[in-house]
Amino acid sequence: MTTPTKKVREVGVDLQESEENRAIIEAVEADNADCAVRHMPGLVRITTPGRLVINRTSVESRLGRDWETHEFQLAIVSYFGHIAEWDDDQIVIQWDH
Amino acid sequence: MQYELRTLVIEPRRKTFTNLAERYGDRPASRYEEGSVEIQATENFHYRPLWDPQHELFDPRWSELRLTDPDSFTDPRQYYYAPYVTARAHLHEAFAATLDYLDKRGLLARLPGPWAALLGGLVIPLRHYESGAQMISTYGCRFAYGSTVEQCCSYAAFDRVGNAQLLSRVGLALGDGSDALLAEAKAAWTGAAALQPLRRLTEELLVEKDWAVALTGLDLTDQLLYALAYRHLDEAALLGGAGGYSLIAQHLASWFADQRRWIDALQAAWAADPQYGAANAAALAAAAEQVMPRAQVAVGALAAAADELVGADCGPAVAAAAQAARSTITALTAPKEAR
Amino acid sequence: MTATPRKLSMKQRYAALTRDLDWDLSYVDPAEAFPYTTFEGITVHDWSQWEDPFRLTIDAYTKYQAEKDKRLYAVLDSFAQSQGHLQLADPRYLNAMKLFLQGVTPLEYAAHRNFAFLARFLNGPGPRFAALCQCEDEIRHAQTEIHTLSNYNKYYGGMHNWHAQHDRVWYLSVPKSYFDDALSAGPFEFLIAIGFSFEYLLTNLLFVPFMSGASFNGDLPTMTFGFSAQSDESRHMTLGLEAIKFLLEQDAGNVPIIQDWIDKWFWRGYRVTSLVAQMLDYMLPRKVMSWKEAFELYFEQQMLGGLFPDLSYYGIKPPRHVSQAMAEKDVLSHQVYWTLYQFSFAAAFTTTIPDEEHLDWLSAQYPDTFDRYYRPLWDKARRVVDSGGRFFYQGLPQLCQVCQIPMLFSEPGDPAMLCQRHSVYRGERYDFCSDGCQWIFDREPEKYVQAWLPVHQIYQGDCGGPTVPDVLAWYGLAEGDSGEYEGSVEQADWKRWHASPAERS
Amino acid sequence: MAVRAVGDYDFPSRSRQELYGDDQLVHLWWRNNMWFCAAACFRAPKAMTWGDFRAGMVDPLFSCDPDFGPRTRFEWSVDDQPVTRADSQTLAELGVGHKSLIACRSLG
Repeated sequence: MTTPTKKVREVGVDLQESEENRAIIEAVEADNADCAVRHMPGLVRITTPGRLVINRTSVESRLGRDWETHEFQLAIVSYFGHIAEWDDDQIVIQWDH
Repeated sequence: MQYELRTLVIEPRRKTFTNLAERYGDRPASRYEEGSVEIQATENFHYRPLWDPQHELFDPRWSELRLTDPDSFTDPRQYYYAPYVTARAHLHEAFAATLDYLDKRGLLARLPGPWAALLGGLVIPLRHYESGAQMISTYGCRFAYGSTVEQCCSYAAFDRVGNAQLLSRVGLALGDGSDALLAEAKAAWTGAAALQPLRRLTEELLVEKDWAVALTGLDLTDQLLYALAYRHLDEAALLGGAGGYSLIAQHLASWFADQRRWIDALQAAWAADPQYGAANAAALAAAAEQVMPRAQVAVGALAAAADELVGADCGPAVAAAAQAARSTITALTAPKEAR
Repeated sequence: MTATPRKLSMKQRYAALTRDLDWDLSYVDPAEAFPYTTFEGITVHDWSQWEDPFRLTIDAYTKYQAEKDKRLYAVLDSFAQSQGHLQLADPRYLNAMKLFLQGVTPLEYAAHRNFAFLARFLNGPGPRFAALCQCEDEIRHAQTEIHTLSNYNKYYGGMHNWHAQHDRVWYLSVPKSYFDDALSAGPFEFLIAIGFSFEYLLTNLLFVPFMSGASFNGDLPTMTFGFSAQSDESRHMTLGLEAIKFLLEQDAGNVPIIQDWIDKWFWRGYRVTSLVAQMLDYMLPRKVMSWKEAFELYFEQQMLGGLFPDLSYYGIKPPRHVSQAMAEKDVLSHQVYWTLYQFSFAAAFTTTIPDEEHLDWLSAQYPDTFDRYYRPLWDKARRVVDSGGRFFYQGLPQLCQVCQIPMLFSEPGDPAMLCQRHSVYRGERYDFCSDGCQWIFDREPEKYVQAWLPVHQIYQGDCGGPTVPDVLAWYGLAEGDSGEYEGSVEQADWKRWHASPAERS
Repeated sequence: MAVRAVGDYDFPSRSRQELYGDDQLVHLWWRNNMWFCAAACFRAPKAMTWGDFRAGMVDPLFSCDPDFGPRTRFEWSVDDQPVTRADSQTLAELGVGHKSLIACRSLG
């Protein structure tokens, strides 16, 4: 049930800023057009309105090797929203209702 | 800012935490010791559990088996989290390599028929036994008194799911990638006559209230089961042209050798306790008395079914393992000679 | 290229390797095997509805966790070898870490134990496995915290007796009683208390300030530990959120019970975060952000703005007393640190008067309250010091029966007036710092009458003896652990370590 | 509402008066002074006189405030009931019970 006045709520993820995670950060930026990226000491916060997606193939093309979505565990520091999907190909963070 | 660090020798004010210095003397403590010894709260608990008002939140009275100084027990493997997960990462990696090898050489597909039937019908269903073993070990993780003891239970619990997953992965491989064989294995676990005594024993250990008695019962059962499935049948498989079985069994056999190290040490500590030793010995003997006959029946049924398939003298192997387990308990619980 | 048809998807493989391991017990009564999931009044119709998005199996778990620990311990080793502690912004920074080791590490350990309770006694194999993973993660956090701070312990005070102190010291009964409250609750309440309220609702407010503080103040090991632990926390957050959604979806009758638990555990957890509030505003020599900013960002925006609209779908409202928490954000940290300042003679950390630059920062961050209410107190404390004294409270404080914090909080809307509440239960009076704590007591007085209140226990003679030195000895406090930072052992050591060779000789 | 528990859940207060013998816990609060972060808690004999309470407990604590002195004047209350102090009366006679709140407001 959505009312026209309802504000789109942000979701976001904090990732450790490191060389290994650069490909993930770039992939997230590329695949989430409306995202905002904020650099803090040691970490990067990426927020988007409503829904954030991480695609395996996008990460792999930047990394130049196979990448399992499980590897996202090594990068993530925190998030807000709900992890609605985490399968072989993508991870989706959004609010459900 | 630049400090001339090379010229500055800073003497530490202390070598480790106060309680460890008091326990071990003034020496640097290992990471195992700092992370494992005397971590659990021991006094001034605020509220009694709503789910068990008769006990404190951590309470030695949750078992008949007690240690005067629970933190005097340490894991012979010195496992704290980091070395533990590292060791298990290697185990699972080695196992994956084995599976990969079996797959590439088609060794599972080429298992002799009776061995394939044994693996699928009697061994893969043991993943459920491992799952039950996990819950029994987890119970010890919550209710054991003292962080060094429960830590062993905690990792053992995780190991048992790991073992269940190893067996499940064999089931997936043997089923050519589908989970159909796992479904059959589950049906066997809940229905096949050869597995029912073992399932019954597992369920009964699951509702045993004393975590240490449950753990002891599980261990006695393990001793028979591992001797049969991953040692005796391993050797028989090599003779019977079922090398694939052997390659799988070795991983579980070596895990069990690792598991025995802390269980043996804990049972020895119980029996040798200066204050509770005699009572512990009596409790251990009683637990063995309770469980051994049932374990022999349970694993015996499995052995009989295995013998029907591959004729490998499994029955005597179980009897020998039972004899060995009994002598271990007897040696531990025999009254100490006066000195 | 197409995927090999043989391979199961991550979801199918996870199901086959975890929840499919379960079977229906038939030789024993399932109610005997799972005896604790009925008394709380929660109804679960179908445990298989539980979704765990992480889908980690043991092989992947051990692989990634081993990799994380390899990276972490490499940093710890190199930090120790290079005497990295000398690069801290200031040794006063470590007061935050002392508090963390004494107050938070034992909670990680307690969580480890109680997630085992869930891993054994929840009926559904999905949540049992998720709880088992968290059980292992929590011992990791306890141990990596100890190992991270172990090197500092060798050179600085206040950390060497964290274990006994958690069971004994007055301010540590705040986090301890909070967690004991959760451990003594049934499995569902524990899930909401710790899995949801602590790990989801308040986790960013609790942990991110500590980790950012570490990063700003030159504490590389703690920052590394923190990020590494937080990557597990994201799994724990998910467990908490899954738990609440699952329970709300299972039965409409669960909704009011869960609302009550959210109301209770928000306030319990929020009171514990007051230690974080003073840490951010006072203990960190280099500031990250003010408590007020952190509260607005991590709680008001992310939780009230993001999470609660989502939960309103189920009929869940924001926590009762949340407006009182919001009203406190301008005063909380000042009141708490002012309390620690006057009681640090009995603590395993030191305190001191903020310097001029720090006072100006506080004025700028808290324009509505700081100059009016708190700066005058620090100015007066400075006058005491200038005349050769040091203000320590010559007595013991009145404690709140529920949160166990000295009753230092003010009436909503009036920073100059302390809040005093009390209830009478079975003829005895019980005092509370706030409407929130009173409400919690009145729900379950049978529980909170048992509280081991440090001040009351000292007066019963249970804490080493009748005098303050007796109690401090029982606390295991050593020379240099406590009191005023100016003139302390730690300050003297630091000056010596950083003196030029000429000054040293 | 009653607590939900498995079996009887009934424990005595860990701070009940009988644990203090002939003494009781009393709280002392200087209402209009932020110098003291919180009210104090004392263990005091029920038969202690107000004068002894003032001299032995109140004054040493209040002396931590450099602005406090013998000339500081207060109005007093016990559990929100105003009391006019009488130095020879006992705390019990003044209506002070276990965990009572003795509060004061400095004047002028």
